[in-house]
Amino acid sequence: MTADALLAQAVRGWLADFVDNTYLNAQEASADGYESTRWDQLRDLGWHAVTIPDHLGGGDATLAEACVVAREIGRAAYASPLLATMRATVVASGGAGYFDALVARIAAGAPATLVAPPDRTVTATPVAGGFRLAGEPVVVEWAEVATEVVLLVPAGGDWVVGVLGRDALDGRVSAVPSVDNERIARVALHGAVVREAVTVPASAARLALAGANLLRASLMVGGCADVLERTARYATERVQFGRPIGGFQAVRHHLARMVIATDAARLMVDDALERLAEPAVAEVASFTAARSYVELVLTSAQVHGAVGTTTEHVLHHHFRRAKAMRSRTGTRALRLRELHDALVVHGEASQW
Amino acid sequence: MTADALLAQAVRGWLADFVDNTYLNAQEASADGYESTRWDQLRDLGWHAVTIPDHLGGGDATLAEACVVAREIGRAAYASPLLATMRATVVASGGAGYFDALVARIAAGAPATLVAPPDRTVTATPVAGGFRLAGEPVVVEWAEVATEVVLLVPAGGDWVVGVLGRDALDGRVSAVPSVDNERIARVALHGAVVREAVTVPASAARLALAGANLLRASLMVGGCADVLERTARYATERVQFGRPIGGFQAVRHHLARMVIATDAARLMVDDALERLAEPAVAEVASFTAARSYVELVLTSAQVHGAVGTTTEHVLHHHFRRAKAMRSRTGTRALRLRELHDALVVHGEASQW
Amino acid sequence: MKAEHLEFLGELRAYLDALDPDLVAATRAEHIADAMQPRVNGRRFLARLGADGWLGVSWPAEYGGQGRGPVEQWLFAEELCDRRLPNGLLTLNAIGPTLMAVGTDEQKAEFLPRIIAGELEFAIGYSEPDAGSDLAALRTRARPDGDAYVIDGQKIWTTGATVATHLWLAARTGEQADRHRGISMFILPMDAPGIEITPILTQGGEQTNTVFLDNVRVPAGARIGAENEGWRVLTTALNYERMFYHNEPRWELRQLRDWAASAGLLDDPVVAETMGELAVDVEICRLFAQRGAQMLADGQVPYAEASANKVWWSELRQRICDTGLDLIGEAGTVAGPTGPAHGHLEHGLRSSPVWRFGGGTNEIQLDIIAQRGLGMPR
Amino acid sequence: MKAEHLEFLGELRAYLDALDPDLVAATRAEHIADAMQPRVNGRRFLARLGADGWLGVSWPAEYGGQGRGPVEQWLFAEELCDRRLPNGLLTLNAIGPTLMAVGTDEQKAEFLPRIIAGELEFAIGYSEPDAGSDLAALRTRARPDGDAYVIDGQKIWTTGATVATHLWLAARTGEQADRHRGISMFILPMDAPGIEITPILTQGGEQTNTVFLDNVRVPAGARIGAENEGWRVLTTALNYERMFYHNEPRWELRQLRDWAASAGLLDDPVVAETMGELAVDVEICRLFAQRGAQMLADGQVPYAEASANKVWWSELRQRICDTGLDLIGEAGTVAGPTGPAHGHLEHGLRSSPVWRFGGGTNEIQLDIIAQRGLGMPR
Repeated sequence: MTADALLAQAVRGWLADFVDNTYLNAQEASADGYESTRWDQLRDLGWHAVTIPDHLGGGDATLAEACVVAREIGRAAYASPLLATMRATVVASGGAGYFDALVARIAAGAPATLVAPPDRTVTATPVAGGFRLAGEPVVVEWAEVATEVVLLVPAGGDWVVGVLGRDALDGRVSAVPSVDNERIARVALHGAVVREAVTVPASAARLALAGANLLRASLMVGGCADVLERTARYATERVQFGRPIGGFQAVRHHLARMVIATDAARLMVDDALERLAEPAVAEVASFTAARSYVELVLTSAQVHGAVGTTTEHVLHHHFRRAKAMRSRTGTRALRLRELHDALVVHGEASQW
Repeated sequence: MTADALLAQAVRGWLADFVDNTYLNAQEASADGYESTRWDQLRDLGWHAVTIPDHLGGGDATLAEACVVAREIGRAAYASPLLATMRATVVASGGAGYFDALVARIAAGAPATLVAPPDRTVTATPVAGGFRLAGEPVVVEWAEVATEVVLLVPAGGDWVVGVLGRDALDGRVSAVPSVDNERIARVALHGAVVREAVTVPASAARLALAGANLLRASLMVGGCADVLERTARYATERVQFGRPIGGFQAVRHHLARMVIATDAARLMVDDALERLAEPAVAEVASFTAARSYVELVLTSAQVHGAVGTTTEHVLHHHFRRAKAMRSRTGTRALRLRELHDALVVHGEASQW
Repeated sequence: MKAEHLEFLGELRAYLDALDPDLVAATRAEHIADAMQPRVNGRRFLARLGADGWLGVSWPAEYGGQGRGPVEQWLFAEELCDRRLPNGLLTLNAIGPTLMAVGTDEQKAEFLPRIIAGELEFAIGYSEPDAGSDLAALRTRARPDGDAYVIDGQKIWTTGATVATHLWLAARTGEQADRHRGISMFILPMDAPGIEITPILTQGGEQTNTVFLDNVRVPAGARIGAENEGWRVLTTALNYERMFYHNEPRWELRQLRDWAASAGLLDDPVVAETMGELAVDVEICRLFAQRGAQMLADGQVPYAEASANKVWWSELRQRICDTGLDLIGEAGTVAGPTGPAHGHLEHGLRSSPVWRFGGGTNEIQLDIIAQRGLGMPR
Repeated sequence: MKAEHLEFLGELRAYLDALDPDLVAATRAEHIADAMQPRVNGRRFLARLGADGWLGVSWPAEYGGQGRGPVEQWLFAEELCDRRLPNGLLTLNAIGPTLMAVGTDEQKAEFLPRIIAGELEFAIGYSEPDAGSDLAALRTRARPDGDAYVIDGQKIWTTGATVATHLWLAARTGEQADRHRGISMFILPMDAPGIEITPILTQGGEQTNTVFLDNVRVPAGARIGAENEGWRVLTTALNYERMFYHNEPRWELRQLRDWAASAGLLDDPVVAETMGELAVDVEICRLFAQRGAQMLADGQVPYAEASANKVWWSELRQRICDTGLDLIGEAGTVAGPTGPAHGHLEHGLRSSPVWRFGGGTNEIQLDIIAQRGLGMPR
């Protein structure tokens, strides 16, 4: 068994001990949206800090291993600040050592989040002592829980990586209900000043974002895999008109399309993890995983019928998470415009 | 039997006498693309002049009846200047009597065509003695055969209905191969001056175009109907793995989608014919018929397998005609933008 | 549409426009949250319509109806749907006419006047855990016992059971192996001893229910039609239930339009392209619905045509919500009234699976189109 | 992709770049017009590659090959495909390896050296008018007659028959009712007396053929494998034929890009949205293909995975041509080299049906994915 497989098994085993639909429903209905005791366990296991260097207290492993963790989280439809924390870590680590203290705090267990509006709706301008932000309010995952808030926004030709202190956020954060079981808040950043910040070239910002988005893509791949497995099992078990519904060609073809969509997402994420220097591949993976996950839950709901749409079936979490995660990648047309520019106009992402 | 049904039966009977795939192949390979003797028959039957008033030598009937003729032509995949002639007639008839002489010539048997670039790529500006045209070369059906060329293009806020004399076209027309079995030419109109012309308000131009496009939509509805009938018949006759392929649910569902697409096109064209004062309905019908016809030929080709893609099967004419006719409606995105503007922004086409 | 139909629509609109705005607003809010079951305000609203003679548009005058045709009935349903108000149609359109067709004089006298007054609401007891698409496999049993039946079993997806006055129930009176030949239909008062209701919450927020029947005793007069002949009654009701719609997708598209307008994106090329095609598909849906109503008016029974409308309608609604959220982007992660389009699109997407499989899965509908419409083999 | 594979690709590219440009240009033009059969220039081109040791990339050294693996074989095919040049793969990749696996020493000696030299071209004789997707229903009969067989029957969709040197033929030696258990495989020289070829023109302009076999006499040594055991030989060849591709859709997308650039529309929002998604799907196709090659290299047999590649590849190619023409609009009615994108998209659309049903219909591929990949019942 490879190291990745062992890690996956460990995460899956940990989740299987307590996560089921009843648990997810209870957490979604709870005040905090997650159990801090579970977060403490995660911290002790070090899975929130897989990519953080040893000397800062992390696991000193690769993004691929962090993606293994994310995939299993996604498979279980488990909501927590983990993904947001990992995404923030990837971006803060792109600050060339400037944010080592912050990264060390994350390694020590501080939940973090990332403010990186996908449609670039927030920008920064240099002012005395930092950067002033401008733009529409943005939606940020786990903004109320996160003690560390990392920022990545364009500033002219360059980009700014920064840290938003809790004081700078005072009065700017309002919790809003999420489509899925993750917690979100609307954050009004217009006029806020970021004092702890560095500028990075656009190419570095793109790479950092690609890495952060690969984590979410991996999570969605895990979601695809779980939905596919459940649906295939249901199709062999559910009998109608005297035979398992998987015996009907229409259902078989639904399932085949789900296999294809799942494979597309998984292969693309794997390819991106092998080619981390090429952000276009991760961008394709991010788009593909989101598209596939949504396609899967829509088809799965059709195969499951009424059983699949009740809150008593875990599919309802996947269903909402798929669309929410897709929305978190921003406006579909804008992502496609960027992909067009990268792939078609500039010939990125391929050997041909 | 209604008058429309009788007319349809007559046209279908006339076509059945000589049109089959072998005939269509031979005509497509011929110098002219159609037999002028058949045109003479059409003229004698008066089907090219259905909508022309009695006093100008026509059938004095409605656009609905012209659409019946077009539908049967489309069903047979029969190529001739008929559609272009009818379309030109509708537009010339919108000229408030100014083009009576031309319409009378059409009634007498002169093949005509219409220059009305769907993406408005040609415009007119008033000059001494007429209007000067500007814009990219356009593709015109049967431009070489037509003795009467009617023009409908925007000119500032208004539109111009005009006649392009053969002399004005001298050196401007070059025949090009068509995707389908109709004949087309590229016509370079930039700099040409139209001397016989009147201006009409944009609303009148829109109505005239809607009528002309309904004729093409009807033709496509006929194409859908023929493709559906042939495919359904084939699915009950073709045996694979010991049963008719229509017994496979995947094939049944292909056919069901074809039924839905055909019905959508037919119902929408019928609705437009009942509501001629509302051009938005005709615009929806035009879009729908084109979309349905293309969907039908693609699915039909899949159900037919290899048999359907040879030039020995009439499906190859429908296949190419579907895409060519769709292309003649112009750029898809521009049509959708107009439909968005009419339906969504201005609430046209519906009672709600 | 004919002039007389447009005139009827005008009358109906004038009537609805003049209703108490507070009642309408409260009813609408309730209906938008869960369209599947009228509650306090919805019941008041329907009673108002009943009192004003606006229920039973197509019921014969002898039963207190307006005596109009299926097209008017369809317009009534569409107009209320367009305003997001309940139309009581399952009870009025399916149960009522079925009782007219197969009920005894006593049954008609008992139920029809109260139905058309808007007083009664029926819930449907067909589905069971192992009998979903395959209703003939149902196991709930009704045993004759003197001049009564005793009913035991379990129904599921009985939407509206908690607000209904009556249960329209299919139960087995014959052998299991006889499938559809051993079924009888009954009407049970919802408060009959032995009925227990367990709610099921769906991801769309709509409530449905499991109904447990434990030794529920009903008089023989509660049986509709002959014993073991219930399948015919059930299919009669299903045929009346064959509704035609298009205004739900139109309403959802309107939410998307309002969002685009407020975001200043009505002119965005991609938004325009996407919404333009959705708008076309809404108009097509209108004609599928109108065709069904017109066929009924012409004395024809739409089978494949009803299936086409159902497939188109359900896929379109889902597509509007799904692609609409893609246009909205990140803000679309916010649910509820503070979210974009007041949350209607994400709510719609959550509700959308039911549209595709409810009332006969779309796969079964496509089979019906191919088999009934085109004569394909099974 | 591993470094060694990228290195191989570099070598191959350097070799191809250095070839006679006139030969390459002439071969490419021929190939674009009809990719299904190499003709005069294609034969010269393949012979050139054979002489230079570039055919049989994955053939063992003992048969004159480079002895490389399936990934290199795949890269070879993709690179030639990307350049729109023939790769001779059916003969080299399916017939050759099948002969290595089941041929006699005489058969190997007779055919393999000439195949790897690029001298031979096989056409496939499987399909018959009543045996399309259902090959086991074939009726062409081979009667033993002394030390020979006499073959009678009719094959259809035998693409390349007019340019092939040999026919790879499935014929019935057993009972019709035995279906696949009564079939034997043969190699016939195309000029054998009694073979008559009637061309069939497809709407894409590609030629295929009907092959009539009238008392065609072949020695018993022309039989490949044992009598009545031909199904195993045929499925062996079909497994080798299981190719993996992605560069045809890439090439078509490139035509669309070149059109958009020439029309000044590369930045148009709708063009960008459309092409962006198509480009994503091309990259996914790349990975489906690479996975299949890698599985072969790892000693696994890709079934569902090959089907996924085939479905994706064929639907994508068709979609690129179809949606591409919708972007182009009215000018897209002009066919051929003077048309937009030099006519490649409209040509592609005409050819596209074959991609979706050829090599096993996509419906059958989806069944394979569900049944082999997920264990769904039939």
